[in-house]
Amino acid sequence: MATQHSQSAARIMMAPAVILLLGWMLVPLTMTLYFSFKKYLPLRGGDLGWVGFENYTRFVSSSSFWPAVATTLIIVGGVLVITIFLGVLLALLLDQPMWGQGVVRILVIAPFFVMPTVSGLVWKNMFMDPTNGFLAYMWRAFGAEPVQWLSQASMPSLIMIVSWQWLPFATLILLTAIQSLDSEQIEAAEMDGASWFSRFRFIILPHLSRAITVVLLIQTIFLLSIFAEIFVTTAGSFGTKTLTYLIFQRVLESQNVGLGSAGGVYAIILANIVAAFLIRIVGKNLDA
Amino acid sequence: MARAITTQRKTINTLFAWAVGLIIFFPILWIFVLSFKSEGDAIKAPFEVLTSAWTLDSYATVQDRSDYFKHFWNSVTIAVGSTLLGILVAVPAAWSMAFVPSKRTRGILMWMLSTKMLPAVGVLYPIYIGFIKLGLLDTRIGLVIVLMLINLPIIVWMLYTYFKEIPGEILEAARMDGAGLREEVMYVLTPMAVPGIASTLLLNVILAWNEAFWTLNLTAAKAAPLTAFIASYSSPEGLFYAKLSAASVMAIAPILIMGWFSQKQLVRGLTFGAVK
Amino acid sequence: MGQIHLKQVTKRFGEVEVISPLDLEIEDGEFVVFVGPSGCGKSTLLRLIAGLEDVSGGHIMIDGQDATEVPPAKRGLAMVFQSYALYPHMSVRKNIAFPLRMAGLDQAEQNRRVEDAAKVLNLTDYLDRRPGQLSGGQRQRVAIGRAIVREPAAFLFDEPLSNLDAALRVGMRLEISELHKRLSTTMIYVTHDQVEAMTMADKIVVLQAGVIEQVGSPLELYRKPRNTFVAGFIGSPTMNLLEGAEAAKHGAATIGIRPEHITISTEVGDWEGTVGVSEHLGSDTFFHINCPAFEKPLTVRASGELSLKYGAKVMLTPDLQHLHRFDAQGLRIE
Amino acid sequence: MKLRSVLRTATAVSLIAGSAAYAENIVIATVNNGDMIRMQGLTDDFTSKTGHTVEWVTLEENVLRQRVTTDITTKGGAFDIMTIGMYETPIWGANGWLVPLDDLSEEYNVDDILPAMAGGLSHDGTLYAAPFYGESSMIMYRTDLMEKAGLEMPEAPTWSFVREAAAAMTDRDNDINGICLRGKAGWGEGGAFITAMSNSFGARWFDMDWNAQFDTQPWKDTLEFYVGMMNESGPAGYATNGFNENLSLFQQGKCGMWIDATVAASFVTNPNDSTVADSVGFALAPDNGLGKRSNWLWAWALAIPAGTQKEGAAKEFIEWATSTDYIELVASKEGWANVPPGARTSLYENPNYMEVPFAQMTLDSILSADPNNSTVEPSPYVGVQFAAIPEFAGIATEVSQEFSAVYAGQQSIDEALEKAQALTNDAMEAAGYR
Repeated sequence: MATQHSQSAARIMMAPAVILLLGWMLVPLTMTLYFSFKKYLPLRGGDLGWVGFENYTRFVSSSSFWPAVATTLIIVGGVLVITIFLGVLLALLLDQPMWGQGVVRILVIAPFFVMPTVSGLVWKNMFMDPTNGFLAYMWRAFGAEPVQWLSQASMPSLIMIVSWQWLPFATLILLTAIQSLDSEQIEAAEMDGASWFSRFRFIILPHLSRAITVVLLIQTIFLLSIFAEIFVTTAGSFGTKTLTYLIFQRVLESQNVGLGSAGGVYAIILANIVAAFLIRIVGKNLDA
Repeated sequence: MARAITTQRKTINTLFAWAVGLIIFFPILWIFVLSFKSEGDAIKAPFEVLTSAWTLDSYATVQDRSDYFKHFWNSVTIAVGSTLLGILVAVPAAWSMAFVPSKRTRGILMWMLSTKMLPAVGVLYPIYIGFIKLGLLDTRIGLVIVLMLINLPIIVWMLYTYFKEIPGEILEAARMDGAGLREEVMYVLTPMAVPGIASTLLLNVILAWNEAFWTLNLTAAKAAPLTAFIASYSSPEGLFYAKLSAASVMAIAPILIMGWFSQKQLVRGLTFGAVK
Repeated sequence: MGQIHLKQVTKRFGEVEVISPLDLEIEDGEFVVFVGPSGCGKSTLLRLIAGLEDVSGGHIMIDGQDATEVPPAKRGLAMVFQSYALYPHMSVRKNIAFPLRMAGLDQAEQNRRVEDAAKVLNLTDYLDRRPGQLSGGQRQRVAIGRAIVREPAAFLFDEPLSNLDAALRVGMRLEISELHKRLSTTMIYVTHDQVEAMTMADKIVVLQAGVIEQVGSPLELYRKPRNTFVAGFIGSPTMNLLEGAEAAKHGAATIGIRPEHITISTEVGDWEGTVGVSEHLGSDTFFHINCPAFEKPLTVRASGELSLKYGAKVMLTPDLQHLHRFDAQGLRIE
Repeated sequence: MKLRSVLRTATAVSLIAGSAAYAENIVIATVNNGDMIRMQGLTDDFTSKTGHTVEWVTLEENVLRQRVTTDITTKGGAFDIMTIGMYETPIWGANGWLVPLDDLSEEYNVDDILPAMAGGLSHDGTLYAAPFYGESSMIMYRTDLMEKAGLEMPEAPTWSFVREAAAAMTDRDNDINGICLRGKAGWGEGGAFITAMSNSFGARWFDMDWNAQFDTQPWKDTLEFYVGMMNESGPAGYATNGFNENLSLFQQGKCGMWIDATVAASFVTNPNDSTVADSVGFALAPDNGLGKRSNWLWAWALAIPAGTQKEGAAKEFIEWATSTDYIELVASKEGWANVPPGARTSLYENPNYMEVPFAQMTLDSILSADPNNSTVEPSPYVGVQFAAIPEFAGIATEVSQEFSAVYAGQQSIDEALEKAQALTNDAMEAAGYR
């Protein structure tokens, strides 16, 4: 299918995108690496010389490091599990015949359009506030003590907020996938005497695997660098400090660019480990 | 194909789905309600909130205090500009990956996606300094470039999956019919990919519209979009629920309305061609 | 004009040689069919001629000019694809006019040619529809229309009928033959269906594994297959190829006898056998006869009237005039 | 040195002279507090007087701090005026990043600025930022509830009295908490409060060799007292309450006492916003008999980043916004209770202002805070509720996060102090102090 001519044309056409992204990756990456070996304190005059691996050892030995890695993975994992699980259920539900399906779909996808800062602020203040929040009033209406969401159930709350934002994404992809399933397959399985659950388990779920893969991959990319939601809700307290947030604290709050850059390198390593892991599990499903 | 469904079953489905839909939508609905309340009423118990007086005061205050339209136009320019620029760069790249695939295609795609995993905050200082040197600080063009780069991997990937759905034979037919590369892309490939390009456009406008880190940190007065506008209403002194609600509604409404009107295209876009 | 000569044309994909050095001469106005099992390289050969693939070696001459390096659009050829490759976003009219538009013809001339082609192909009523609104046969005709309007030196067809149902296929087959007669332009046609090859071709090129097995008119191939592959490939039902003692009797490693060249009788004959499955087509009946002398059952053609019970004993007599003999390498012994 | 300052003055003068002819457009970054928003609304007055126009970048406090710090350290020049506090000003001034405000006009009357404020906004005796408003902290309490509890608030209470009164005022059934205090993580939120409180308990952040002091008894006492009192009489979820959350609780009548910024007094006594406006009393922040009160000192101030092209116009703006004229302008429009407090001596000599119920107590509170001598035992740092070193914001935020986790019941006081000790020493080491 390819002639020599089109192959060289292809290379030329790919060049702008590849060069731009290469620049966008290499320039910051080199800078990050450069800073990570420096004592660089902007508030003390900036570059204070080379320090070898000191920033790296300091960053890892900080008591916040491993909890931050764990928090990152828990948030990513938690949101993935919730959005995929609820997404499948929601997609199955929306696939049923009903009145006003279009409107329901509009309602369900709406959270995806809300900017992360707004959704963080709205959940924190209007819903999870233990005094004036909507949920507090609900709890009180039933005679219960309002939950102090962001302090006493900080991680579940955060995961809930982020899941709310990403559930529409998962639902839409899974819904489209379900709708593309050949109804004859389901009917055949029904004729074969498969129960509702077996039909789901052996026909629908395998059919969804590629869509689930896409959800996994895209969400992981976005969730690993999640920031705004934490910044406006807990600001990293109550055990919600992710690796990204820890780097933010080192760079902007403590004004230690060298230390933060070393953290950045660790974050890149973590992201690549997660990505490699992901590609191993899901790669087969993606004929990219 | 579809079998007859009893009305009873359909009613149950409908009730259930609407209930779930409303629960998911509720937070947005609620800030919409709160935005029409006075600050004092906005913190009352939900039922009292509903029965209290409705007012446009919060919107008036917000409009009075900050130039909404300046932020709005900055958001529009930045979101649309970065998306269009991204598509301009991505179309040729996605074209060549889809129709002239090589062994490296998959690797290049994965690498492109992996650039999205770089933690932004780690490189704020170098980028900020670069922006100062290039005179891009607090300019819309600077943000257009940065957001284009951030979203480029997604744009390339989405376009790639759409292009791959276009049968290669059609492009060969065009070639046989005398179309050069330019005509091929212009008259055949692009029109056929219009639905795909449209959904790519939509999704990336949304992503760019909602991007908060760079848009906040690389702007000041001139290029600040709605994300910065929101940052002036979060937790000030005193009661702020109504004002925050009004500001939030103003910040998300444009993109929400756009999203709703273009729902069909977007759904296609969100699937990344994962499902046919 | 449409004379195409291939000289030592070779195609490799990496290490794999899909077309071995190959010579072929196609004369102006000929209807040439490339036939062979799937994967034999027939489509690749067509695409090499079209210019959609680069040759790895050799030359392609079109009307005496070396066209090896000429881009597809400049070769003056038109192609009809297996999937029709219609532009889904254009109306039928625009589809057909597309090559003319690319050639920069003025609007009036474009319209005239499109109308003409539509009349020939019975598409006049559909000109303003989109391809998605047409039936398979209509789409096929649009694809052909798009090829005709260019008035090309030669038409290339890549399995154009494989997506149509059986009845339509026969109809379209006739239409294409009819078209060829009327335009008398060179046509190169790729198919894996030997019936299409036999019914349409002036010249058949049988390919296997990137090598030309035989070139000739349908009847030449039918009468004198050059080897067992061609013998088995051309003709329907396929020729009975027999080995062993019976072949040795005729001084060959393999003998071939077509089903229509065997007489079946309940009383006398050279070979004895029992009736297996019989296929009644009305005009003809095909019997599958199990003979103890041969490993495989023989296929025999009889008149439509004959009816034999499953398991009945029959005697077969081959028509020795039409017996084909092949040596141990599978080559024909004259 | 001398030559340079002469030159600098010369340029500044010429800039001012030039700016009279050219109308400039200046960009001001500010925090979204009520007083600043009011200033934003009055910009037209400035424009009509000087011809200069103003573009506002109003941001939430944390975003603002992040934004202006990035800009100042990279010399970005995105802003012509930045709103910063007492913490940043001396550090940035020392680095030469701010334009010294040593040539303000005669009628501006620099000497009128409260000495405590001027001191906190200067480095080596040079003023680098002009206070827009200044604050200390004090007790705001409900006179009606105090009466109901049968107690009387002294002018200068002790912590043990406060704890006792809080317990007496608490009425959980009616949703009344005896005391509301900041517990929210963040150095400027709960971090500021607990640091100021710890001063009165004899604690300090660092000893004279910059060693962290969280392993000392006074810190443990501070936290135990705080947590004990809050559990007895504080609101639910106080671990996430900051200034704003407590303000709204108090305005809704859900707090008996609230110890926080003096500027809050105008909000809680404003009948438009507050349901308890006419029953609020004021007292000095408590002490613990060790000679230090637990009130802080802070100012939101306007500073000009060095390198701006519009120094002249920026100075004109600062002179306008922090002048006595501005105070009078606000007073004429919004009443004396709403003028920016705590910046100028003359304000507290104005009989109109002194009629405002919290005026005297605000002044007394401000005067009783001494940034240079804030701890019982000697400390190497300047600042009451902070230590004016660049690393402090980062460290204190992390420390306050550990404390907030205690308030939320997620870890013990000992655990938190241990972690705070380790991370503080670690950060100080990284910064090269130890």
